Amino acid sequence: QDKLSVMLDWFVNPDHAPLVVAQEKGFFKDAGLEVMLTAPADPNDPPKLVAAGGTDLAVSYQPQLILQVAEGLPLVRVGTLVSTPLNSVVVLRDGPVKTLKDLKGRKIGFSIAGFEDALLGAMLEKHGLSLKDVELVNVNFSLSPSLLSGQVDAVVGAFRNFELNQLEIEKHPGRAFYPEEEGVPPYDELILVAHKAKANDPRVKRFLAAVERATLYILNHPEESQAAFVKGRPELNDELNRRAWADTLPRFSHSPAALDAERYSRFAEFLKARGLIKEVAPVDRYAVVVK
Amino acid sequence: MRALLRGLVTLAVLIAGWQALVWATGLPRYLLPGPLAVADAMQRQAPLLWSHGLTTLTEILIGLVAGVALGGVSALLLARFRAARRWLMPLLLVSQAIPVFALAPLLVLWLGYGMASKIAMAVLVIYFPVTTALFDGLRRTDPGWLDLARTMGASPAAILWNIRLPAALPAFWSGVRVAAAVAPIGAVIGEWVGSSSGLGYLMLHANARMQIDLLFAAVLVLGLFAVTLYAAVDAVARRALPWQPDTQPAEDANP
Amino acid sequence: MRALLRGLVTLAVLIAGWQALVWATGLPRYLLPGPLAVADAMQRQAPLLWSHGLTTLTEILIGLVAGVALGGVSALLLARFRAARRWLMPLLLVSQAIPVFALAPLLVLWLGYGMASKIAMAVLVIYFPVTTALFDGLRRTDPGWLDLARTMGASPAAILWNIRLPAALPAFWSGVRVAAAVAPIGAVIGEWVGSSSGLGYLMLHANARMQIDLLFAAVLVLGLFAVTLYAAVDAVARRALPWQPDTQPAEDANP
Amino acid sequence: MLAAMTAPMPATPPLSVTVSRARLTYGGTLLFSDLTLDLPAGRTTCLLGPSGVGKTTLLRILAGLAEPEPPTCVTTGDGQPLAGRIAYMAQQDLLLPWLTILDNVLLGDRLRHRRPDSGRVERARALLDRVGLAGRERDRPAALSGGQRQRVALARTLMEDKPLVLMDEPFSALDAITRLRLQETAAETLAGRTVLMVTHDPLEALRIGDHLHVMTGRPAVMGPALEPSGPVPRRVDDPGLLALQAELLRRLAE
Amino acid sequence: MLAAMTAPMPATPPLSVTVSRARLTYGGTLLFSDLTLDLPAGRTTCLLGPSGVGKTTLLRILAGLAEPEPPTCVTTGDGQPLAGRIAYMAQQDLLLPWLTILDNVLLGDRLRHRRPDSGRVERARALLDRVGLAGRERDRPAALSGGQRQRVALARTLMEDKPLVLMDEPFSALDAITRLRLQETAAETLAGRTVLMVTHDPLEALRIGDHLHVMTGRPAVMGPALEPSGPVPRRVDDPGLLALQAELLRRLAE
Ligand SMILES: Nc1ncnc2c1ncn2[C@@H]1O[C@H](COP(=O)(O)OP(=O)(O)OP(=O)(O)O)[C@@H](O)[C@H]1O
Ligand SMILES: Nc1ncnc2c1ncn2[C@@H]1O[C@H](COP(=O)(O)OP(=O)(O)OP(=O)(O)O)[C@@H](O)[C@H]1O
Ligand SMILES: [Mg+2]
Ligand SMILES: [Mg+2]
Repeated sequence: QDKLSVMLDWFVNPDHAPLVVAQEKGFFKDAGLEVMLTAPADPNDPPKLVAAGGTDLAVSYQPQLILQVAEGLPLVRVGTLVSTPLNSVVVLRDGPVKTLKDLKGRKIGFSIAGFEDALLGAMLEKHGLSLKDVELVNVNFSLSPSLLSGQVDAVVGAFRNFELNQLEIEKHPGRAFYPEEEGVPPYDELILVAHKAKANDPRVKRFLAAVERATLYILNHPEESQAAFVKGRPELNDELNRRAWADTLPRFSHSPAALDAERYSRFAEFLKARGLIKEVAPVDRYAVVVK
Repeated sequence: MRALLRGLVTLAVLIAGWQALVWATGLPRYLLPGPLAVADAMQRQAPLLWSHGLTTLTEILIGLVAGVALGGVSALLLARFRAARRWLMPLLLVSQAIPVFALAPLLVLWLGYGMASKIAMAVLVIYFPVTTALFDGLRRTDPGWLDLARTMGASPAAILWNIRLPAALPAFWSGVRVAAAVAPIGAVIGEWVGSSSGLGYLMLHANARMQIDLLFAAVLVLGLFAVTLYAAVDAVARRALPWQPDTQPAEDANP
Repeated sequence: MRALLRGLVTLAVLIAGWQALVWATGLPRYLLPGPLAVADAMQRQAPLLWSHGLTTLTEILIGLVAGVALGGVSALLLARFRAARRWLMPLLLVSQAIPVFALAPLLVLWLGYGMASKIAMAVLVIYFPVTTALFDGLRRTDPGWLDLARTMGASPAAILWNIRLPAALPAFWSGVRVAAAVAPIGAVIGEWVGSSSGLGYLMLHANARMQIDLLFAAVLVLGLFAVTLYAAVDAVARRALPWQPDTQPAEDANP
Repeated sequence: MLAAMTAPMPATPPLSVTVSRARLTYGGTLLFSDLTLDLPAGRTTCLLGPSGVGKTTLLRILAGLAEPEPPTCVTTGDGQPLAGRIAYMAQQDLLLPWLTILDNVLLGDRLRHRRPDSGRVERARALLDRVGLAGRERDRPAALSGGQRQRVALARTLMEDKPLVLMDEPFSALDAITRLRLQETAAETLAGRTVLMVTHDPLEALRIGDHLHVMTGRPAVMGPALEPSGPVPRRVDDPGLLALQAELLRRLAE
Repeated sequence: MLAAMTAPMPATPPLSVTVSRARLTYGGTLLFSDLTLDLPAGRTTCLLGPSGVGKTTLLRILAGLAEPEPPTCVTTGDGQPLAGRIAYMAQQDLLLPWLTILDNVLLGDRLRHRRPDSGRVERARALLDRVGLAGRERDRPAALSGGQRQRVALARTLMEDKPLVLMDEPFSALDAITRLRLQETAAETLAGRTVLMVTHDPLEALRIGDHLHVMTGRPAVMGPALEPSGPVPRRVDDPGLLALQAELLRRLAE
């Protein structure tokens, strides 16, 4: 049994289903791995810890990876967990905002992730607005409450599988605007990153195989996997998580180890155009298919 | 017995006030749940609260002991050595101004994900009030006693130990009282540093999932820790300072 | 002049120590940047740091004044009215144990995303050390003075105002010193909760973008605030208590 | 000068006070029981006794500062309670270090929410002058010698216009000459008031006391009053007084 | 009993000390300048003077606690510095409230890192017995009367085996009888040591002093020594002493 430490991007939630199910169902063990999953409180920490050798793998996000690599962190993407964007701009459905155009002059809450201005800027420009036409407020942990309480008119950084359900449960259904439909190139929301030097670590290959197996298992046996997911985590067994589970299922990458290099370079070009990075590095510097 | 009864009445009034606030402001459940909802969550999730609470309590207690010890030693060093005053003091001040997330990866890297990093954060929070309180106390010794000790040929260390320290103990305990009240939040902040158990973890978790009733249930447990700890420290302080009269007048006017 | 020089030397040694730490641990730039990198970031981003720093400084100063005032008044109420001791004290303790993010949505709801909510956070952080320190001081008056005042026919209010309060001022200033050191982090916590400017905002931003040198530059500015504020409060305290001798011996052994 | 200083006659007629059947135990030790002391109206009573016998405790009972046990009973000539009609000078000077000397003398006024008017300030200054501290009004107590501190405490006590004055060794830290002068000052200022003074100096008691009691033993008993004749302050070289001094010393030594 | 109490003869020969040309100003006021005082080896010198003249200040200069100005000079008979060879009893009792009475008496040993052995503890108990506090060893200072506190401070000073003993009004809070007894105790215990005692009581000075100085005026001057004859403690009804007392009072009144 080889040990492997994996740091999640945030507390355990349905986005991590393949990892948790693989753990609970013993797929990792079958692959000869003893995996330790830990959760940080700050999603920015795991990549740093991977880079510093504090953990073997981390769950992170494609846009952040590009920013981090530009800042010199020795990271590479080795796998994909969720292969569509989850991020979205959310407003209340019965609120005044019907289209992105209506955001003019309004307050938009965000939880600082580092690239929301790029994302929002692109979405607004498609509708003839710019970042100057809105007021951005950091609301940190309180995306839904700030929207529900009318403190802000829209939030960016809300996950379509999560915050939308949250709002619906609170009887104030939301309306999502999807970045990939509003001028932002599609990207992988959740990816697995490793230290550059460890990209070809044989454990990683086995790990990815186990994740792939778990993903397919979830697709085939949604009920059993749900049960495995909440086993020992009673706090995850509530209405919201059940709904999020259902909405997340179709978004898991069916072949976690596969890489669409073209998609990565397209997004990097986008970030460069938005001024977040100075130059576009070749994709093979920061995203690999594990051999 | 009467103290217990009074405590219960206090509690009842606080809860009633809380319920009144909920009614008066008409705040929705996901912003401020009422006491009933929280009580329900508490009861439903009792085992969860219990197991996470135990983790946090352990961290709090270890953090408190370590923080008070470290703070006490620091204050003594500051009082004893000019060099410490010059080099340690600014460091100590800056340490108070560093936000967690700047330190979190470092702590995790050095101390791992276990309890050590959480205790370290708790210690960091507790450390300063204790150090300042004791150091300020050590700086305020009756000059007459110091003169007496000097004529008796006492070394600075002996004076510190036998005169300045006992004389500063009331101030020290005042600092420990503050420490006891902030220790719970110290441990919770520590749990932000990457953890998979503890009330801080539970809270972040509940918050992220809008299980606000569970969040408040955890807050309540934490508040209980703070009150109990404070009361315990207060009792110990009174016992430790029999020569220091509490001159708070017992009789009282009505407000 | 010599104090300034000494301060500069202190600073130089601290920076050298920091650089040594970086070298010794071999930590990469994105975990712990060296002083040079941070100085560079500071210089490059000076206007940014300046404008965000100004916001935070304003919050800190208003928070400090309001927190100290509120803490002072609370302690006086606690000392004066038994009812306050019964009802206010537990509330006060629990308030210390409630993590920010449980309160944040409420605070933001009531106070908006402007400065008010950050000042409220700073006040919340400052409030308790000041209250406890002053209240503890008020409970430790020389019984002889109280007896004297009683024979003079003084009302409890007059005793509190003329005897107990002045006698508790050294303890009060000790609490204010703690408050000055923790006020910056109070304001930063407020900025995490919701903001669009301030050093806390800048830090979150820099952290998310992995501009760790900028993050540490902001931490440094914050540390500078803490040190300056502490020194200022210390100076004011000395001036405010001319009758309270600082008996810290000037001469000192070498460690 | 003297005219300004002679105390305004107390607004109320002189007050007689009696503490009777006083009983007090400290942690199991019976300090006294069934102790009775009469303070005749408008006269000065001096209390002597060995150190630790309970003089201060008795004074504190009168001042309402100690909790005596039943059947202790403090009665006044006019039947009104004593609270608020006492000036008390304790054995320690109890100066407030943050107030100037003048403000320390005016403390009573401050504590009773009365802004001292210029007349009161004038009186305080005059009293400070009488106790030999003119020109030190703005100093802090820390700058005074032990005897000077005691004199400030004396001035503060004399500032209080109260019918009953309790003084615990008010001159103990003063040299012989200053002591004689201040005995006179006190006697003048307090004329017409009921005074109880604890002292260790038999001659002092004989000089300014009308009734002298010696308290001895454990549990303590109160000796019968000695009453030197003649107006106070008496001359100490009077042979009658010297005889009384011998008697006092004999009682003390019992 | 007496045998146990008589102090072990000081290990070192008696020490003479001289403070010469002493000068000190407090905030612009010249307290004294060119003041000289001789403390003959093994004798008791008494210092009298009006309150506030500077007696305590002079004691503090000798004890190394005050910073005199040049050309002040303190010289000893053996040429060694005084530091560490002094026992100092201040005007306030300075008992530590958190220590028991016995521990207060043993404070010097504690402060010098010497664990008091049973001999020292025995001596402390015997001293407490001599000052009339037997049985109170385990009490805290807060439970003592003013005079009892002063007696503990005296016992603490007598515990220190030092060649130079400085005492500032050591008996001021004691009644006449206790005072006489303790004067004898002190005189016995301190026999052979160099003692400087400040007192306000001329008779006390005459009873146990070998050299009596009166310090008066501002700036203060030191009067010439009066030297009563006969071994201490002297009987106070000696007519020669009474004449000297009159002389002392005359000098004080100057
Ligand atoms: N708080 C206390 N606890 C226990 N005993 C006490 C307390 N206060 C005083 N005593 C004891 O009561 C006795 C009387 O004390 P008190 O102060 O009245 O004496 P006193 O006659 O004034 O003596 P002195 O002349 O020394 O001032 C003393 O023996 C003292 O030890
Ligand atoms: N810290 C100080 N600042 C200013 N003046 C001071 C200070 N300490 C003492 N003095 C003054 O110095 C003078 C001498 O004081 P000292 O205590 O030596 O008097 P003393 O002779 O011992 O008097 P007493 O018999 O009253 O104790 C006094 O007038 C006093 O006011
Ligand atoms: Mg007494
Ligand atoms: Mg003196």
